[in-house]
Amino acid sequence: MNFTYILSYSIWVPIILGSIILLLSSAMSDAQAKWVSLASSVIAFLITIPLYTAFDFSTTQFQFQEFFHWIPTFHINYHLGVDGFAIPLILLTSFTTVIVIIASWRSVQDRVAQYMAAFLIMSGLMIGVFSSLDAMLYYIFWEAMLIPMFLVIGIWGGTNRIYATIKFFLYTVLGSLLMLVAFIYLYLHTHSFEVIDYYNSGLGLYPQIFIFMALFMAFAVKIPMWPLHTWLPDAHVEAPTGGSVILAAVMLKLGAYSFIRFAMPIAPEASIFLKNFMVTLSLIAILYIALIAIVQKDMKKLIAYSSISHMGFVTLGLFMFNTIGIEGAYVQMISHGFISAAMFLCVGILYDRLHTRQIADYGGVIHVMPIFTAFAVFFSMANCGLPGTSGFVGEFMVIMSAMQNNFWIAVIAASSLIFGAAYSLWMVKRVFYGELLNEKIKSLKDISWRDFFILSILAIFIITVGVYPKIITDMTNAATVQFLDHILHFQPITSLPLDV
Amino acid sequence: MIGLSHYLILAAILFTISVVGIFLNRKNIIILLMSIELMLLAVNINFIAFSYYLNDIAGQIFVFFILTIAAAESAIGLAIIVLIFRNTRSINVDDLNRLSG
Amino acid sequence: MNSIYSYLAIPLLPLIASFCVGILGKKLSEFFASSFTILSVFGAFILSCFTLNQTLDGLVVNQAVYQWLATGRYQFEVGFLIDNLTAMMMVVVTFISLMVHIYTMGYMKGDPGYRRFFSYISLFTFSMLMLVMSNNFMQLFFGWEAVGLVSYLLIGFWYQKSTAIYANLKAFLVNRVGDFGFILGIAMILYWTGSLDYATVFKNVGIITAHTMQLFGQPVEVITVICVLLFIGAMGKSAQVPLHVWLPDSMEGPTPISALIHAATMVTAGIFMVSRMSPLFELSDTALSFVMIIGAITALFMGLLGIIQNDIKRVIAYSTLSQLGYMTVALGASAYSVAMFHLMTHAFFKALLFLGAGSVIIGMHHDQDIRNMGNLRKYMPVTWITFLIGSLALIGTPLFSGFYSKDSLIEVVKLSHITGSNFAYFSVLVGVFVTAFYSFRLYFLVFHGKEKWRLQTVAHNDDYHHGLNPKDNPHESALSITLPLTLLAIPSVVIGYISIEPILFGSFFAKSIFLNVEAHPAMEHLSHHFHQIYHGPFGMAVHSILSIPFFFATSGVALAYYCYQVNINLPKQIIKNTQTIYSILENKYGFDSFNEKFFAHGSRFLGERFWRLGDEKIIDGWFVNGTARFVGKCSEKIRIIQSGYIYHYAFAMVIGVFLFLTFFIKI
Amino acid sequence: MIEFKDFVFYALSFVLVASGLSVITSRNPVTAALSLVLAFFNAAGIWLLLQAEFLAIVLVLVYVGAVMVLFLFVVMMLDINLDKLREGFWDYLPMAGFIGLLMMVEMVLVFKTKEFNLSPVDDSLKSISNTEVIGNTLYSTYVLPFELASVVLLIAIVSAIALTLRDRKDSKKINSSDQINIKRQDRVRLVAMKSEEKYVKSKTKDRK
Amino acid sequence: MNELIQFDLSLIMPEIFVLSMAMVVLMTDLFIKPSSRWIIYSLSQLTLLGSTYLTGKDFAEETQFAFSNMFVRDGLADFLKMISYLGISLTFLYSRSYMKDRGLYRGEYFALVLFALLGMMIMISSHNMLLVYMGLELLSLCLYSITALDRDNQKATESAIKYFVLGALASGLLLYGMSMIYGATSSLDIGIISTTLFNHPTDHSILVLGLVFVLAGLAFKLGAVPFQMWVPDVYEGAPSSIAMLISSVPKLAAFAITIRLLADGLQSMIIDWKEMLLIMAVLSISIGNITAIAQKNIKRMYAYSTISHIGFILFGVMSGSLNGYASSLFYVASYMLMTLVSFAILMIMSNKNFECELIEDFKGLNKRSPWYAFLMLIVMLSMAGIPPTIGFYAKFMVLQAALEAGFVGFVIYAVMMVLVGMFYYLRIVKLMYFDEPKVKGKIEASLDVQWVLSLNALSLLIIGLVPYTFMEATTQAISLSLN
Repeated sequence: MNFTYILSYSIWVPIILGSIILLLSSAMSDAQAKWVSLASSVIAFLITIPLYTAFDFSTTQFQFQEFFHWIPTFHINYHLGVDGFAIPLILLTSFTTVIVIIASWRSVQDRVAQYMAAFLIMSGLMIGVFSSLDAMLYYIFWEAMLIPMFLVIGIWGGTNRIYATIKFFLYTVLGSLLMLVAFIYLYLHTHSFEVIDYYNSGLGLYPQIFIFMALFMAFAVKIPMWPLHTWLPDAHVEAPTGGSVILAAVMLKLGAYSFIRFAMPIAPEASIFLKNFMVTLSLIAILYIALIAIVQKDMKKLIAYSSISHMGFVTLGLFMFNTIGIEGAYVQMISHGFISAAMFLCVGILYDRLHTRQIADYGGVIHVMPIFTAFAVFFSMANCGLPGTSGFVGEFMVIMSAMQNNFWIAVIAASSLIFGAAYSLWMVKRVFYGELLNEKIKSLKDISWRDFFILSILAIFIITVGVYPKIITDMTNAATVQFLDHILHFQPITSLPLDV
Repeated sequence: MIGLSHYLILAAILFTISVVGIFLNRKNIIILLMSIELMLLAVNINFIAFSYYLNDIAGQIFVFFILTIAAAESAIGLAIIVLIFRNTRSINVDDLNRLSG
Repeated sequence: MNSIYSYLAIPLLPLIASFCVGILGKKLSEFFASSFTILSVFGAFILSCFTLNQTLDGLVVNQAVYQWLATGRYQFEVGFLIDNLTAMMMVVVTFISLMVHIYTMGYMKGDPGYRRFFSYISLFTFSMLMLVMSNNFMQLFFGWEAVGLVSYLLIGFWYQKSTAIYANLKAFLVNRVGDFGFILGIAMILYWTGSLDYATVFKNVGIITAHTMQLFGQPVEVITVICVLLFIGAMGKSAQVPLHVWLPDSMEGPTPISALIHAATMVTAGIFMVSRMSPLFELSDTALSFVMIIGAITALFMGLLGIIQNDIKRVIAYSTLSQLGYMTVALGASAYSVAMFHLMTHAFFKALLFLGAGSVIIGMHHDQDIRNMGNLRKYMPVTWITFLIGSLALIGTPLFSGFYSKDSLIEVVKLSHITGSNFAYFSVLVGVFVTAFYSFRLYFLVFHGKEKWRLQTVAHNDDYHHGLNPKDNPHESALSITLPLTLLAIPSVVIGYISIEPILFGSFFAKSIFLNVEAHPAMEHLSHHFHQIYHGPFGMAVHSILSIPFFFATSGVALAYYCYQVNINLPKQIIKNTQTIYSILENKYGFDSFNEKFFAHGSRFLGERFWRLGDEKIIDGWFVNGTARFVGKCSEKIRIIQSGYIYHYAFAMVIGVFLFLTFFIKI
Repeated sequence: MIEFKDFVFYALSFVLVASGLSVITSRNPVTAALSLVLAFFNAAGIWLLLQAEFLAIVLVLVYVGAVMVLFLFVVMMLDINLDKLREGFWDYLPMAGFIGLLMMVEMVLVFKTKEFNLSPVDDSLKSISNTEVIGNTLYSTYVLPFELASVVLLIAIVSAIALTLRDRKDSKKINSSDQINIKRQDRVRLVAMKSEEKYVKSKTKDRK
Repeated sequence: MNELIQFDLSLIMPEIFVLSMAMVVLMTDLFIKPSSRWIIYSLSQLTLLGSTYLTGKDFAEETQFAFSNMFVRDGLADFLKMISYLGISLTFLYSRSYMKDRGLYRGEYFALVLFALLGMMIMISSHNMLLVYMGLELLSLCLYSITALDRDNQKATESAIKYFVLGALASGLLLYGMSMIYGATSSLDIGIISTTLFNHPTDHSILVLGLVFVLAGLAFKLGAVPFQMWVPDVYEGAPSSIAMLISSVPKLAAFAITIRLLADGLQSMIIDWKEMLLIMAVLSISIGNITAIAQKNIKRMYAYSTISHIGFILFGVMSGSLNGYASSLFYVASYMLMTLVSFAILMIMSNKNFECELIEDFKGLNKRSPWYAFLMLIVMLSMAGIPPTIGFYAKFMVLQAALEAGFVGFVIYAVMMVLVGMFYYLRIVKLMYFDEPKVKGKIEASLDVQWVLSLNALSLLIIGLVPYTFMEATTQAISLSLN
């Protein structure tokens, strides 16, 4: 079979289907909208599958490339292509979209079609981000993606949603505007917006630092890294379940992916130069944020903080500059995608029933929802990195790689073993275990087959990756080798003074 | 010997007077307009002086048009002032602050 | 059975059983659930025995099942290393697990979580088998954490009990502290040896002995750091001071669990691990001393705590702690085989004691306070006899299994010359006395004396401990309970006698345990004693009657008899006169309150500070919202300039021009 | 040695400046307008010195004759409270004086210290009459602006009318086409009402 | 001579046509009943159609001069004129029912707007300072009177007088500057000024003096800080339709004369005006964006947003390269498209008894009319500069040009201000989508307005997806005109 335009299909099919649903939203009943959206998301997911099956993981070339001149005035091209780093994330995105749509089946009552459409469009845009090889194209997808998310949080969010969504938007845009400046700067230097040309831009150290910091602002906000993280707890708390899931499972990955795709290879010397800076921030994220997570009273906030802490592992792994670190970071990204999605779904399931997310309002849920509790405990365990689950693999690899650099980095990183367990299980204890005191909880019913289905799929993925992580690293091996090779052997050609 | 700079300085003084006039007569729109007329006069003196010393008629032509247009401008301006007066029974600038911020 | 995949069946059988029972849950009948798991564990047991048999013939299998991960120059594989050490552990684990499975049928009868329980213990069997069978650190860590998980689940089995869910969280967290050190140790091993495979690591370990690293500004031997870190893991799992705090609390779980996990198998994982790592530990005397001192402290001081406990399970739990300390001391003395030997004997008799205690608890209708018991031998003969056997084995009565392991242990410590061995020798000696005292205190209080539950008048204030009514008589438990007791009593008596020679002095562990004979000759001396002086196990028993440990043990029993049978008021008087010491013991040396105050409150305090001050006030308050507020204020200020007065507007223009002129005209 | 031309320049300039000052300081707008007229006259004189006879005359004719009269007309027409307008008149003097003075100094310095590098364009200009030159160029080179100027004046007319012309409120003008086009429904409105009896009843009920 | 005039006339055909039609409209108005005003409306639209045809017929490929080099017809001029026709035409269309409701649907309105268009066309094509001034006044006088057209509206008259007084002051300043430049270069012709400055370096300070004043005049027209004070008041005071007119097309003309005077005439003074523009640009972007946040009246908010956009346009001009001018041209054209939609939605939401002018009035628009909310969303995103909308490319091009010119620090500053700006654009989105409507009731508009408005708004998105043609057109227009 010929998969020449597979990437374009992956991007545009969900967007177009989503737009159609949006346009027809007034003509459809809610039930119709749900089924149509589900069908669309499944189609979109199926389209992305050949990316995996037809991909040649042995080479480091970008594959499924598509190239059209788009804005020749600025040498901007519609250039798509994927390597081993992008494929798993694209699959994750399209898969998570299906999950989100199923998960929102009952919890969304208001403007269903618009809600579903927003997620479909968002998924297309996110795949666009993962597969762009042109900086401008990438930037456009990156920014465009914010809009549906902004609306999702703002329209279907909780009580304080407006503060949260505006904070989310402005925070993200703050970073991405600086990223735009960096891209333009690179364009002026290379006369191209091609990512590959950027890799060989041959900038001197100081321009690289400038570029790196500008890109850092964009990606660090997205990941989010301390101290640019405070939007995340707010956004998560206020977002509807689906929004939280997408946010945690995919959007945070965009930042980390962009470090791999842009910041580090474009400014390799700078990233080595700023290694200590990045490592420090990552460690702060791991330790400081974990401590904050311990004292959270709101389940979603707790998971949000735990996400930040886990993403700290990703950045830590990336800036260890060794294979195991980078692949560990990558595995951590994928794993966190599943685990955080599952955790947010769990909170969503509880929220739909009791309309509160305060830990103190719960207790003894296991008595009435044993199956659900089993899942929740399992995901919590995965969240605190129990071996055999995917959560362990990434942390394990990153700790291993940290030890190659410095004993104390590894010590701080490994401390998450303790704190991760502390906040995850303390929440489990307070929410699921204990006596049944609350009258409302007594009347709860266990999860529906739909929820059971989603959660089991996620659980299966988590276990699969935990037991056989090679499934992911096989995809990234070649890309990682080339990535490290590029970074560690980068030769500047000329230096461009900062003040041109 | 009177030179170009004398004329230019004279114009500059007139210009300054008109600026000061704007500051002082800030509440009276009509005198405000007169100050602007004074400013235009300074401009005209500039043009004519240059025209003379450059031996170029263009400056004078410009002045000709300035005079024409200034006349038209005054007509419209005064018409608006009349409207204002009809609406508010005042031409006090202090009364014209419905729009602010 | 030569292919590695055939060994897969051993761990997978319980796993499959666990999954089936766990997922199908209520859809299965109770009988099916229990018999299915028992059969699978039985299968595993039989296969383990076969394996043991094979290894006795010299079989060593070290093979990968599949590649787990390959990244850069590192490869991680899942695989099995099957040798004598493994095989012994497999048999012990599956046997005790089988016993506990059977026991559970009776013990958990009618509990709503019946099936769940079977699922859990099967899962535990799987995890434990994975732990002992692994041929690499990654998989070891997997098993390590997996048993921790099951322990967590089982301690919190009665999830409505607030003490239980507190205890399981505590157990998990404390174990995590150990694992924290463990994984750092693993990371260092990977870094220095380039692999996590045991064989490769042991092969390469010689390279690193010369290396030192800077730690706190001091040069430290890398191998010492590695060993200490690994041992920290063992401290967590094997409940060594100061990471022992979870084990007494873990008694909140059902009693079969206490027997299986928190006495016989899981807690000994640390001992097993250090034995497995003997090629590493042998290289660092510092680490061995550390191990020994920690073990000695645990052995003595935890034993002391056993004296004042009134909960039947807690007494045994502290006894377990103390015995684990013994094993650790043996490890420190480089007597890995002795440690393993004691591990095995201890597994049998401690499981027996716990199951016996469980039987007593059922008899007492879930009243666990020994002060309410007495004279139970009349009502529960089988329990009584087996319990007595267990106690005798525990205190090291000659010819009993515990005697051989413990006596060898004490002797080898005496022979060791490593730093701290004197202290350790003192500890284990005193420990013998203490052990004897608390064991028989328990024994006398429970099985002899007055029937104290009949004196009780006060209503029980705890919902979950129903207790026995004063008028009721306790009954002997059902066959499913007494059968395992009996089956366990047999090895408790005989296993020491049978196996001491091959295990300690034969070649049983030759392929599994590495010993640097020149540096640590204690084992060599012990072997010499055994062969040259005692002439075999029986001689050893005879000789011991005149030895100091035996004297300590008998005096301990005698004192217990005096205090609890003859002069019953004496203990109360002693308590009155030694208030300070008593309250120290009562507070368990203050570990719990220190942890609670320092670690739990400390981290919550820090978290609260970071959150409220760091996140909310500084980052959000000052920077994020502060910027927004600042812009808003600027906006309001600038609005004022836009006053609505034409002249202000004109001024702005004129002043603008004026400023431009001033800036740009250069005269 | 002051030449006559210089003297005339200084005299005219003095009066021009003085009248300019009078424009901005006089209490009464009428005085201001008249001072402005005076200023224009002096300016015209100065223009004569610069041989711009035509413009000088135009200034007097157009400005003094038309524009200033318009100003005066408006001033007279509007009933203005002068006292209010003079409130705080001198408040801004310090600032105005400061800025004005500095600005003047700057400009004077520019004009004074620098030599102009002027290159006269066309010498033939002086030989013909000023009016003729203007006429010629206006209708040849500058025909486009000239036409536009006419448009500007047209706009002035149109907008002045559009803004100020209004129908008198007491005008009784009749629009006959409106009268013819009127339809019945525009004038007569049929109202459905409740019957009287019920209404009365409900009223009495209310009273109870 | 005759042939020459004929050639001149052929170049100026669109202007002649607009002028004649304006008078036709004026005359027709006298002879028709108020109910037949559609005739005038159609005539006006026909005028624009005709002039589009006349301009497009021989779209200037190369620069041609007429009327003694006073009038220029080049790529830039024709491009801007075409956009102006579009802008005016849309203005007529969008404001039709709004003006009807307020009794302003009169012949004078159409005539004056057409005259203003003429003024703008002259400005766009002027190559002589005199013509610049003429065009400027032609435009300004029309705008002053249109602003005051709603005679009994106190706010409108107040804004008119403010506009008028400040405008007169600004043209005084501009003229003063022009006189200085005339004196220093002895010519009014922009081409000659340019060559004179190149060949004979004249006294610098007098030129700077002139430059400052000229810039002041230009900045006033554009609405750049510190000459922006009229903008918010006039936007708020004038009827929405007229505010729409003032905010949209005249910016094109002002941009044209800025380019002609600075980039062409005073090109050799680039070092001086670069800095001046930089100051203005930075101030405009900051004050525009920051002050907009505190606004409650949406028209005022638009005004401040305009000021910030002008800052960006100046940023592009300031770069001083063809690239920079092209970016500004792109910006100003796309700005016009955006601002038209933003005001049009305002007018659609107003009716006879209700004037939509508070930000609050946008509450819950999504519930009342999802489609208009969506269109408004596009406009807001475009104004905020979020891809894939045209506003993004505008900002992108400008930033690119500024960065190329080496203003790294200022670009970063500008970008931060964009962020501030997003805040108030987002607030509109927030009100539309997240809040409950204050007023119920559907929003009605005639069919043609609906379609054209939708097209207009969607064009912001569509050009955003395929901006190449538009970008190339602006680049072409600039590079054809300024070599």
